Amino acid sequence: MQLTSDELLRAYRTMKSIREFEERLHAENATGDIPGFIHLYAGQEAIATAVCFDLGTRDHIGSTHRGHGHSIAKGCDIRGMMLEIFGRRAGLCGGKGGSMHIADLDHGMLGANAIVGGAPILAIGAALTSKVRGDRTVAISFTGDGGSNQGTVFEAMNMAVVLKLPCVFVFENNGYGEATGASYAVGAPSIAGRAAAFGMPATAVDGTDFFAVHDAARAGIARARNGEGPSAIEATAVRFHGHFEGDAQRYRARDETANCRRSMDCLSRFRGQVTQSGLVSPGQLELIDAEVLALIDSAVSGARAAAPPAIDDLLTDVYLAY
Amino acid sequence: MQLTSDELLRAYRTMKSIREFEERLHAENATGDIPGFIHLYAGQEAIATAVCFDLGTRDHIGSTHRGHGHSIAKGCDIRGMMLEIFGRRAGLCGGKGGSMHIADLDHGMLGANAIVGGAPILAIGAALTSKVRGDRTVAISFTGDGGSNQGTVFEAMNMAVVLKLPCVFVFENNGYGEATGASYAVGAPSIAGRAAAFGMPATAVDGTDFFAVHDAARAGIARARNGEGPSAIEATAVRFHGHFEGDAQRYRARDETANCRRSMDCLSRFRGQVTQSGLVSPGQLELIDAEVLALIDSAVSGARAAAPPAIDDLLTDVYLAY
Amino acid sequence: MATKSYRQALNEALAHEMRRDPDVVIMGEDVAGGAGGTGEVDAYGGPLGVTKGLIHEFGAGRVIDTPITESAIMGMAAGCAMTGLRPVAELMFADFLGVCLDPIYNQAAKFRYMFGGKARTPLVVRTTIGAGFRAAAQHSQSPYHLFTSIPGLKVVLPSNAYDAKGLLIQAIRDDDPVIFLEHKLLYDTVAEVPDEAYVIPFGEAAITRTGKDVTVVAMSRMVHFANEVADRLLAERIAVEVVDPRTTSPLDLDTIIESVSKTGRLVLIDESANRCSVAADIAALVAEHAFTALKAPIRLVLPPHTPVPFAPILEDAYIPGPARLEAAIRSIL
Amino acid sequence: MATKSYRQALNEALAHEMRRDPDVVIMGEDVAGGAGGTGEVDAYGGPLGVTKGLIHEFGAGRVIDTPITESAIMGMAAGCAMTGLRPVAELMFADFLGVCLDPIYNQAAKFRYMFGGKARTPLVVRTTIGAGFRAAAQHSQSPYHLFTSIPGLKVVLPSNAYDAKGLLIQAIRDDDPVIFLEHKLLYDTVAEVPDEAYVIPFGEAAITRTGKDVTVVAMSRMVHFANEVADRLLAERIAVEVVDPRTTSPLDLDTIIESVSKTGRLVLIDESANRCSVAADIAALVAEHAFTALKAPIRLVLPPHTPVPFAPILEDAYIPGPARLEAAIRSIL
Ligand SMILES: Cc1ncc(C[n+]2csc(CCOP(=O)(O)OP(=O)(O)O)c2C)c(N)n1
Ligand SMILES: Cc1ncc(C[n+]2csc(CCOP(=O)(O)OP(=O)(O)O)c2C)c(N)n1
Ligand SMILES: [Mg+2]
Ligand SMILES: [Mg+2]
Repeated sequence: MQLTSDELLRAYRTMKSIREFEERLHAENATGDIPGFIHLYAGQEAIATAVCFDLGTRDHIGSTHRGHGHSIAKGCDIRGMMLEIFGRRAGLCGGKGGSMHIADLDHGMLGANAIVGGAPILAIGAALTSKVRGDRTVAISFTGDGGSNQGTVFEAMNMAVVLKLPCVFVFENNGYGEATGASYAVGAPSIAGRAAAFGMPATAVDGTDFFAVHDAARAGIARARNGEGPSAIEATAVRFHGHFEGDAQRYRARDETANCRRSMDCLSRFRGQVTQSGLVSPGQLELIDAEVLALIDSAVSGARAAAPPAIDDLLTDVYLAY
Repeated sequence: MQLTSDELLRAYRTMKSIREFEERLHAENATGDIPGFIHLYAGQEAIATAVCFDLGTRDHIGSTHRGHGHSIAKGCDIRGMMLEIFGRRAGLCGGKGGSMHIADLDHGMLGANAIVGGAPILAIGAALTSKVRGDRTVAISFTGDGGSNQGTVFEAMNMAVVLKLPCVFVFENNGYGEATGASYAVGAPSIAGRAAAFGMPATAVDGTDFFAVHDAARAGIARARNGEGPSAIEATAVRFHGHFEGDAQRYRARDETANCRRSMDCLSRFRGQVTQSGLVSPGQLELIDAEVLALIDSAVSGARAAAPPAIDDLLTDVYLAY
Repeated sequence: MATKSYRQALNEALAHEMRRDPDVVIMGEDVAGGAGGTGEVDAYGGPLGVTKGLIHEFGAGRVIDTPITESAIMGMAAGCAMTGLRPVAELMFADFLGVCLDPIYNQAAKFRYMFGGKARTPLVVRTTIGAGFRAAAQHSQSPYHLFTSIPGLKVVLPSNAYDAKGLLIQAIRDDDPVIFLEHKLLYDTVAEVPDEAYVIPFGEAAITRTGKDVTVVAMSRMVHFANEVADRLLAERIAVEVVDPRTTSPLDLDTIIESVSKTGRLVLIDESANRCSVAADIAALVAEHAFTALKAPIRLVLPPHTPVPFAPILEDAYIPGPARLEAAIRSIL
Repeated sequence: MATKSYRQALNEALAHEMRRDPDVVIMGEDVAGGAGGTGEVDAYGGPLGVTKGLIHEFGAGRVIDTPITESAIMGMAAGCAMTGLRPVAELMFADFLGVCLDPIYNQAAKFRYMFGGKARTPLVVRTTIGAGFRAAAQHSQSPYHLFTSIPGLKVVLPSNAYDAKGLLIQAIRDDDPVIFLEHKLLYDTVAEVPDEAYVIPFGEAAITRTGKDVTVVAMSRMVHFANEVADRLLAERIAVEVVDPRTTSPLDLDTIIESVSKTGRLVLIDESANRCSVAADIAALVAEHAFTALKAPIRLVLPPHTPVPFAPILEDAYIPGPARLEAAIRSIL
């Protein structure tokens, strides 16, 4: 355990915030008050948190349709996110984007992306900016197991190798792309192995283990910062909820999610690891739990009370000048 | 040498036909009478010939912008091709396609393709037809080193593995994509290695050696016919001419093509191999040379004399019914 | 005749044609309900429920779950169509054409012409369009104007369950590549739909309301708005004729011009785009070929030149709707 | 002022802006003349010669040769634009949009709106259009109608060397994503082009011929045909006004309507498409907003609804040309 207790608490706060955010959205969504579709990240918190742990505000990430966790881990304002998901004017994107398009360029968050496999080609662009300016920032893309098969993702990896771009391709293998199993849709023996064949270091890690992901991410980020080029990480994970809220999930064995929650919960695993190490006490974690709960509560009540966009907003923000 | 002397003569005739066709086009093009752009295959004949050698009419190939060699190897009518390249009504495509769109569905030739990387996703479709019908036909795609980086190509390989399709992905690495070196644009250590990481057998062979290519193709085709799924071949090759006719090629070392013609000519290599083996006599080859020359002569004079399309052809062949 | 949903009508059309012709195959993401899961087969029933149950009858060999690689899906469909099958490929949302346009635009649509009439590509791409689902900018578009502009493609926009079945059967039997656009907000609409197979020919508009005062051309979901406004205006003795082209390529321009010749007035309502829309295309054709019949300016009721917004209040304002249509009609009476 | 080609004017615009602003970078296939070869650097000078010499002045760090992966090029360009650079990405032929539409259509064009006004994507995509090069169906298209229909994009169609330079400089300085379409058959045309940098604002049409009898709207290469016909008809005292919008998005509709208000007659010549073209779009706007000014049917001179054929005789017949334009004008006088 190379992290200080303050750092461990910071990591825990992030993971717990994501978990609480998502579980609460699950409940709120059932009331019918959230417009559209939401895809929950619960179960995968260790990945976003560990990957973003060493990033600064000026580093960039590109995300997926399942982007809440990445956004929180990258430092986006939780109230702003909640407002956005409820379609409010004060939301991070003025209510124009919603869950699938949360972005926050001031925090280096290039956007959730409703096009599967959308992030890698954008992330290499952010990495190019870094290379041209020589500012030692890095860019990270998140992609699912389903998205890992998209042609654009492979193109991005090749381009990154050719131009030696400072980026890391993170693949979150949660076993499913919608209802289709990764074991079916990924023809290759492994996503990491396929990435390695593009000419970069690639590691496969247990994505329910914060520390394993963090080690891999730290190595990839250091490599990128030092101008040594791209690398890839495949992190296996579990999706606690359906593909989207409303998904009956009958394509999963009846007790699959329950089992996952019992035996593969990254959050309880982390809790165990850090309390056993003695660096952190259960009481410290409980304090964070309470603070996080209060924050999410207030984010939800704030979002519920907030005003929708004004009708004139329809026509703004298309161009800077037209 | 597992081929009979008749087979060797057949292979030689194909290779020689391609060579003569291309060298003659090089000369004809200089007269200014050929419309548009042509990309010559001279130098790569062993690959098309060896890959298509064991294919039947009902097997399919998908080709590239540099498609004359593939077309001849697959059995397209040489006169029809020449007519097409000159833009004549009696051409294989009625003069509507030209060099970059020669196709002949009656001979299993799915078309040259002016979209780089265009063939693999079409070839998997032909392979799917075979699988659905259970007719033991196979489908082959040709792609260049430059094209090997296209996202669609990777998607095709993954799909073929997932659906266990009867196809072979052939990559012709002639060192350049237009003016850009393969050593620059292919970030991976090897195209074959990258294909293998998708979950299929992949071999790298010397594409100037007909027999090496033939061995690899035979294995891949047999595998596909037997329902064992896709495989890939990377064949290194040399491009005797510019990217297109008119290319000054100053991005190549001054004596590069001359050296290639001297030391890496698949045709003279084949001639040496088969005459040394004693299975074929130089006289037999010279006879073929003369026959091929006569055929190309008459194809060119036929094409020069032939009529262009009628103006009304502009509006036909868009739909079967509209 | 039984009342069926648009979704069910489509499902029946697929089942009919798969029974009838062994060359018909279906491919797309989760169309077989999601392969490789640990639970039930066909649990998903296709992303929008249209392919539900087909895998049980026709098997995984003909109802093919694919990876999320739309270019490979469309390319594979084009390739198997030109070699003898009749694929129905699903593109979950039309918005995703961005990752798979080439096999449609430069390949399937052009084979026949490029190859001098020697290719046949009986491909059907089924896809979904439409705003109103609160799915925001990348899942709510209706880019059928784009497909309409591509020579070699046929473009079909069923506005109701009856048409959906007949047009889809025609699409599958058609020998040319067809883009078949289903509106997300129509899946649960119902109509009388015969159990047996029937075809609706392409290029034949439907007149859903007859009237002598003004012609409204509407497609897909917009037809319902047009009918609604026509019914409402009847109370004021304003007789609106509603023409639903059903296919935008081929386009039944004759029926439109005939109607405009009678009414002298034309309003178009169209969700495709603000610029270079199908509505603008039809307006231009009328302004060229039936100019003298026009007694008033043509009116276009279109979405604004913006992406589709997320917040319901904005999205509702984005969609060309009955209120704007009615105002447009009144403005030229 | 020196006479320069359209190609050279573009090259100068790129060089000016790269000198002026270190954030301007260029990327595309062979734009640096082809990396990794065994011979001279910059031997190719860009596929169409436009980027020739830039690598020598600005280096491989800013003039970036890429693999043949257009989605990655466009995505990378969008990504670096939203993080601070001003990329000029080259798409060798506009036809290739089929393999790279998503980063343009669903990403760059929509960032600003989806993100509530918080993104800025100063991206320029330079690409080539036009039939007449004997390059057949997949290398001869002019799909600017499609780009025009996408909210969030600006669409530029320079018709001459002078405009090419001023419009490209504006495109690079512009903070919105711009699609800049160069016509292959204009590269060798010449005009007086100042050595220094200058900008031509977007949304301002040029009137290239003034006349009171009929308005012709023409874009890109078609402007030359329109001017030619206008000059010829002058001998018969038919005064044709030619309007070149220069940008189709934004569109200077005011200038067009002003001209039509004067002439009462409108003909459009447009290479983009037969259906849902830019010409149809403008025709519809005029039929809606200036209907009463019209004294005759609008006429559209468009390519047929076919792919671009290879054989010269067919391709020449495909291209909307002066003869058809003249006939269209005469038909409404
Ligand atoms: C290009 C594209 N194709 C299909 C979809 C529909 N879709 C949304 S999420 C999804 C599954 C993605 O799976 P994966 O990449 O594993 O991410 P996960 O949902 O597991 O986080 C699909 C098919 C889409 N949004 N974009
Ligand atoms: C999608 C696409 N991008 C770019 C081009 C332009 N282009 C035509 S051939 C070519 C080079 C192809 O290189 P490679 O795949 O190695 O084939 P080779 O020319 O060496 O046979 C390029 C860039 C194209 N036709 N299609
Ligand atoms: Mg997944
Ligand atoms: Mg090559």
